[in-house]
Amino acid sequence: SVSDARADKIRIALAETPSDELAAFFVALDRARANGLEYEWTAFSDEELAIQAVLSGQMDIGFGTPYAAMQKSKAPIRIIFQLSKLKFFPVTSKKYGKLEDLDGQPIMLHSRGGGTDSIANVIEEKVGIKFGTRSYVPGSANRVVALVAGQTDATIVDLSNKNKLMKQHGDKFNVLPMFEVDASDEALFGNLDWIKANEKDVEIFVKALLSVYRDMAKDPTIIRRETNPDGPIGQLPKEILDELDAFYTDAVEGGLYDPDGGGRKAALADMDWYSRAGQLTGDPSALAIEDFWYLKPLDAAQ
Amino acid sequence: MSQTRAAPRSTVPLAADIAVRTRDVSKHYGTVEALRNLSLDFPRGQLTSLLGPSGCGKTTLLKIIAGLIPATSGQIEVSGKTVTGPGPDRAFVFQDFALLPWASVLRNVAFGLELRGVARSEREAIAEKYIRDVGLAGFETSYPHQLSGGMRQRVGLARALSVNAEVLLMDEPFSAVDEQTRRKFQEDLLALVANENKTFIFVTHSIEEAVYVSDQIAILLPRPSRVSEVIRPTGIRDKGADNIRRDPEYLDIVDRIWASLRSYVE
Amino acid sequence: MSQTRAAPRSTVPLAADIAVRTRDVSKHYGTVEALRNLSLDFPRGQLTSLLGPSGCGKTTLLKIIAGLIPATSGQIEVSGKTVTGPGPDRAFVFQDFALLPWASVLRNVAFGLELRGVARSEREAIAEKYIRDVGLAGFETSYPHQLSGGMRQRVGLARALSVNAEVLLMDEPFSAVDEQTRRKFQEDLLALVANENKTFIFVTHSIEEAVYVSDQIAILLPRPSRVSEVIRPTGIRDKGADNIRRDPEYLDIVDRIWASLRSYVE
Amino acid sequence: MTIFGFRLPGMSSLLLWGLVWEIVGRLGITFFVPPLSAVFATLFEIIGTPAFLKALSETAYAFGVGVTAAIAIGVPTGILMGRSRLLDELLLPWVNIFLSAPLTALVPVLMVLFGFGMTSIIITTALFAIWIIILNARAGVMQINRSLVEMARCFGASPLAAFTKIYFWSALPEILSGVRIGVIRAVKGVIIGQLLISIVGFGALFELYSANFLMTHFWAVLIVLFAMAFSISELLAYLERRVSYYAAKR
Amino acid sequence: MPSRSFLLKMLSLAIVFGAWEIAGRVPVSYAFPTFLESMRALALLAIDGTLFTAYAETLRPLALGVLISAILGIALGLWIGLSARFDWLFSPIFVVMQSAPLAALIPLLVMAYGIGLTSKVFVVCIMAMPVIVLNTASAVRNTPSSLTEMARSFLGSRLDVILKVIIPAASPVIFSGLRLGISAGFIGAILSELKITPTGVGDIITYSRSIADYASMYAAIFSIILLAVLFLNLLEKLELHLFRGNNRGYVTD
Ligand SMILES: Nc1ncnc2c1ncn2[C@@H]1O[C@H](COP(=O)(O)OP(=O)(O)OP(=O)(O)O)[C@@H](O)[C@H]1O
Ligand SMILES: Nc1ncnc2c1ncn2[C@@H]1O[C@H](COP(=O)(O)OP(=O)(O)OP(=O)(O)O)[C@@H](O)[C@H]1O
Ligand SMILES: [Mg+2]
Ligand SMILES: [Mg+2]
Repeated sequence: SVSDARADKIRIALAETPSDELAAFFVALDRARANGLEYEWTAFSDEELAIQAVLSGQMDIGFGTPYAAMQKSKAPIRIIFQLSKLKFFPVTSKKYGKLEDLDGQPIMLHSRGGGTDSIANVIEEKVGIKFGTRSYVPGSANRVVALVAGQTDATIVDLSNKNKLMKQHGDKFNVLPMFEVDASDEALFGNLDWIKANEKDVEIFVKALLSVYRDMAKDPTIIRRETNPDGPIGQLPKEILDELDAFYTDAVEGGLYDPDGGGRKAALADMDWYSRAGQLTGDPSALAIEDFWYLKPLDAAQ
Repeated sequence: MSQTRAAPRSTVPLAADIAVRTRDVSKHYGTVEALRNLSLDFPRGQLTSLLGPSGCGKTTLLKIIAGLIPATSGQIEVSGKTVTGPGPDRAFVFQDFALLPWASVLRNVAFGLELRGVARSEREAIAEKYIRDVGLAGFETSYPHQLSGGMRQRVGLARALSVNAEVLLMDEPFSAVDEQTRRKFQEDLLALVANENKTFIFVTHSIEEAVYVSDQIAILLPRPSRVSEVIRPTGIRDKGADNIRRDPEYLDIVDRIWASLRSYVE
Repeated sequence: MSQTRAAPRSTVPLAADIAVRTRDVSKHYGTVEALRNLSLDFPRGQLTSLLGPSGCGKTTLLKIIAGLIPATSGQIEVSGKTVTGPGPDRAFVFQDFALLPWASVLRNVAFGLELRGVARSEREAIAEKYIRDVGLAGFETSYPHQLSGGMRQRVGLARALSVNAEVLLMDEPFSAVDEQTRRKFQEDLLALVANENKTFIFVTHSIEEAVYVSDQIAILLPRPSRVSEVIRPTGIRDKGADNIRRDPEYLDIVDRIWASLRSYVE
Repeated sequence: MTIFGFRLPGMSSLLLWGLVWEIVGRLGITFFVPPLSAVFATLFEIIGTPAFLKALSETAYAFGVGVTAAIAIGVPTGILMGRSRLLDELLLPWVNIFLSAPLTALVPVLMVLFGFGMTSIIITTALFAIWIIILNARAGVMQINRSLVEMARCFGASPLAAFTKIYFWSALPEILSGVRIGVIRAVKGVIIGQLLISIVGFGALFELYSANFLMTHFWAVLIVLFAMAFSISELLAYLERRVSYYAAKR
Repeated sequence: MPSRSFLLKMLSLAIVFGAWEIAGRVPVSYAFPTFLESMRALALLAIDGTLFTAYAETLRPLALGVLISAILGIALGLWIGLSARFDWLFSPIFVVMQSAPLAALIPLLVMAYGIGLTSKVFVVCIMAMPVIVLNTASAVRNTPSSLTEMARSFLGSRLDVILKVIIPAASPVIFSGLRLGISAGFIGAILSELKITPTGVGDIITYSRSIADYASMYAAIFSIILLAVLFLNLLEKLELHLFRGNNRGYVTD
């Protein structure tokens, strides 16, 4: 019956409104639905809300990297899939040519304690510099605007905004070379109790995600082609849809998506990264993967 | 000095005929003492006027009888029952008219009946009659702000009359009405007193009016108010409205009241 | 019938002494015609009463003279100058008191002076004097809602007196005031007329009051209002307030006015 | 406003402002003010799309329910508070707190208490509207002419009759202006709810368009929203005008 | 009876905080701290000075914006209420401003006015001004006509009538507009700190949320509300002080 079907639906908490970056995810959802997964989704304005929604049991699966919440909260939250890597790029005006030049210089970041903030922390540690004042402007797009408007000389932006910026104003700005990062930007997580109670659904879901990520690695244009024209992505303005192919080509090329869904490698990278970034406390080597990741569905899907 | 002269008890009718009785009523507004131990009986079927300097507490007494404000101490009985709040046996004509600014004259006059749940057609028929009686025919659909002061007052009067209450509490009901209309109203009032056994409690500042319409006149002292004297003018009304102005008996009573009022002012 | 009898022109003083002059004033409120071609002169240093049925347009006429509302047609002159708006030469006592609810009695009385830019200490001294004059000493710090109707009216009166205007427009200024106080005010009024050469335009419903205080009485017809008759009672005042009530001359004038008012009511 | 004896409708000045907008847009001063004509072109393009209709219905639903609840609860509460000292002393501090509290900061608490779905959005909407409605109704009652109340009691008005026939009408001008302000605030509330709680309805469209710098799209949705706020505010302003004949004469 | 009203206030506070404590202990959600935890976090924030530096940051755009909105808003409101022409021309603007979904507009503001104080003050003004203007205007229109007539007859200049009659008569509604405006200003200040640049209290909220320190987050929220309430109480005192006679008490008294 209808009501039974409802009860079986898994509730997914997105951390942003459906847009180009979520197109691959929705393609995977469509594939999962074809295999019998019933779902509904809600978009939240940021990942903290998605985390809170899962913490309070109002949502089953969420988007984000809830390491702080996993360590501090009593709820058994676990990550099951890495959706994207922390691919951010230090972009600056022509004043600077390498990371070392930024020693003592002001930088503009997303928000205190956020992803770009932790990148800045790790840069400081690895390169051995100290940034000057950190100012915060949420949204890569907004920071690009600030950069173009000359309100800052250095910031850290995401892949697609970096590409847009360089395409339009490549002559005025530098992308500083940076070390590889394997840690997660977005991951899929849920309450362990719920995951175990819904093992089958979770496996269908992870399997669909993995298949999409693998197909996409071979041919990024499948995302545009497989996008359901009546779905939330298909309904986006033409201006955005037209950019999808370029976006995913760039993303795959830039290594934004791990075709293996992260797994142990990502877990270790995350633990290391988020300890350095200050989100996890305690000795990194003492942290156990099982406290943060639940690998069974991913292993099953491989 | 007549300040403490008691009301001439012997002329008051039997207890059974007392419609409204106040006993040792006191009222304080914060530090202002408006009434102090005021006792007064209002015989049924008669018209009692309250005369007294402005601010002495006449409105206050009327409102206490109406059950609108509680007395600080003392007791009020209407037809033998202690007053605890407003009741259908009493209707009020307000000094400041108290009209609904958003309602037409017709609705305002019918409002007392509306509150008593009288059906619309019926109450409007009654209201129309009283609107005609007070000389406002043709203004049924006007709003209060389109009326002159005297016309507004008459609306309030018509409203009080239309509910047909036993006791009518009238707070300077004719103060803004012109002399001719006032005279007509006085006649109407006397007719009501004579024919319908209604009890009127009437506040006025006009000694002449009080003498002309009253069965008894209570003269109040200035704040804190008590009854200084009760006067029962008799036999004046029979002489006809047109002649009494020159009637020596009438003029004597007016002078007596005037003297009494004056005695404590100076 | 005296409906169209013209005012007895010959008794009116010379043009130079006319303080306020209205010429063919008409006023329409939408479809209601309040005044029609009303012409009347108000001699300087005299008190003119307006008598007429309620709703006939007395308030309207006063407001037009005050410059508060425009006449639909016709002309008003004060001291020879055409009225286009309110002026310092005129002060108004409002029928509905128009007190500021948020201001104390003292501030309300001083408000006219405040608007004229009189310094605080000075205007409060003046206001205090007038508060005493109208018998409200002790209530300086009260707010209007703590006063009785008559006390509020006296606040409005004190405010108008305190600005010391040449022409005083008084809309039923004593209607809520008790007889004794009223009598006192009437005396004060007469003293002002006699000593200070002020011009009063006075609306009242009391024929007796009009006869007692007026130099001339204008009787107005019901809506649309014109002047039906101008009466100049003379020599009455000299007889003293206490005696005139029984004075045949006084009673004759009252009767004449009464007859005149009545003639068109019936 | 009348020109040459002809009464201009209340909001007709918007045409003038629209013209100013068009000119600014054409001058190309900043990229985020596109010409109004371009905005309308986009508006007609997107207005029939399922995404738009879904957003409209989601927004209208949350708004409608929230506002109705705010009025239905707010007006009686305000009137009762103006009438009764006890109730007022109990509730006024809270009304003031919620009125002055930055509701945006409270949204996270709402989400915890009422979930992350429509309920919270509706409650946010209602919370944006209700306090001013309460406070205005209360203010209206507080300055009611006492004689009217006494008159009604004297003629035997039941509490309900006094409530509906005296208090309500006497406070109506204030109530209406409270409702008008409340409703307009609710428009803001529904969007904030949709942006901060879960991204649905117009909130989602705004987020999407502004993140992708689709300015004409952005303004097109904004215009729909303004139109919504306007028609409601005009309706209430019309009602206010109908009671204005006694508002200054109470 | 101040003690009674004080007791009532204490009682209702106790009920609400008690309910909060219980809800936190149940817990309603893992992200919902108890009252006592939040208070402890607040104390910590206060002791290490974070709270005060944060407020120094937050209050600047807030105070500036509120001040501008109050002065300009009341002036514009008066003007709109008094002049039909001005009403026609400008009141639609404020209706628009009032319904503008600011949260969505903020990114645009950032582009227009940068990330500094200007755009934050601007946000506060957009939030605070419309309600002040519209409330003032409607109160002005409802001034009892007999009072304005009186003032005119006593030769009040236009300015006198406005200052001494219209404003006091309209003051209850103007003040309720001010209250709303200021509260909206608080919303604007917080929104701009959440959305433009996380500084001040907005920063405490976002940061403690991102490190899942919910007690601190609630402590920050609590402190804003407290501040807003204190501020508005002050405003109420001012109103009572300025227009004492306007307070006619309760109908039931
Ligand atoms: N604002 C208004 N709108 C419409 N009609 C009005 C208005 N003001 C007065 N009127 C009408 O004009 C006429 C005269 O009113 P006005 O107040 O001048 O009478 P008045 O002589 O002062 O009466 P009263 O002695 O009762 O005070 C009345 O019939 C009244 O209905
Ligand atoms: N609400 C109130 N608060 C404080 N004092 C009041 C209040 N109402 C009346 N008073 C005071 O009580 C006294 C009596 O007032 P009341 O209205 O009964 O007088 P009144 O005899 O009707 O006078 P008037 O003839 O002028 O109408 C006055 O001194 C007045 O100041
Ligand atoms: Mg009285
Ligand atoms: Mg009049």
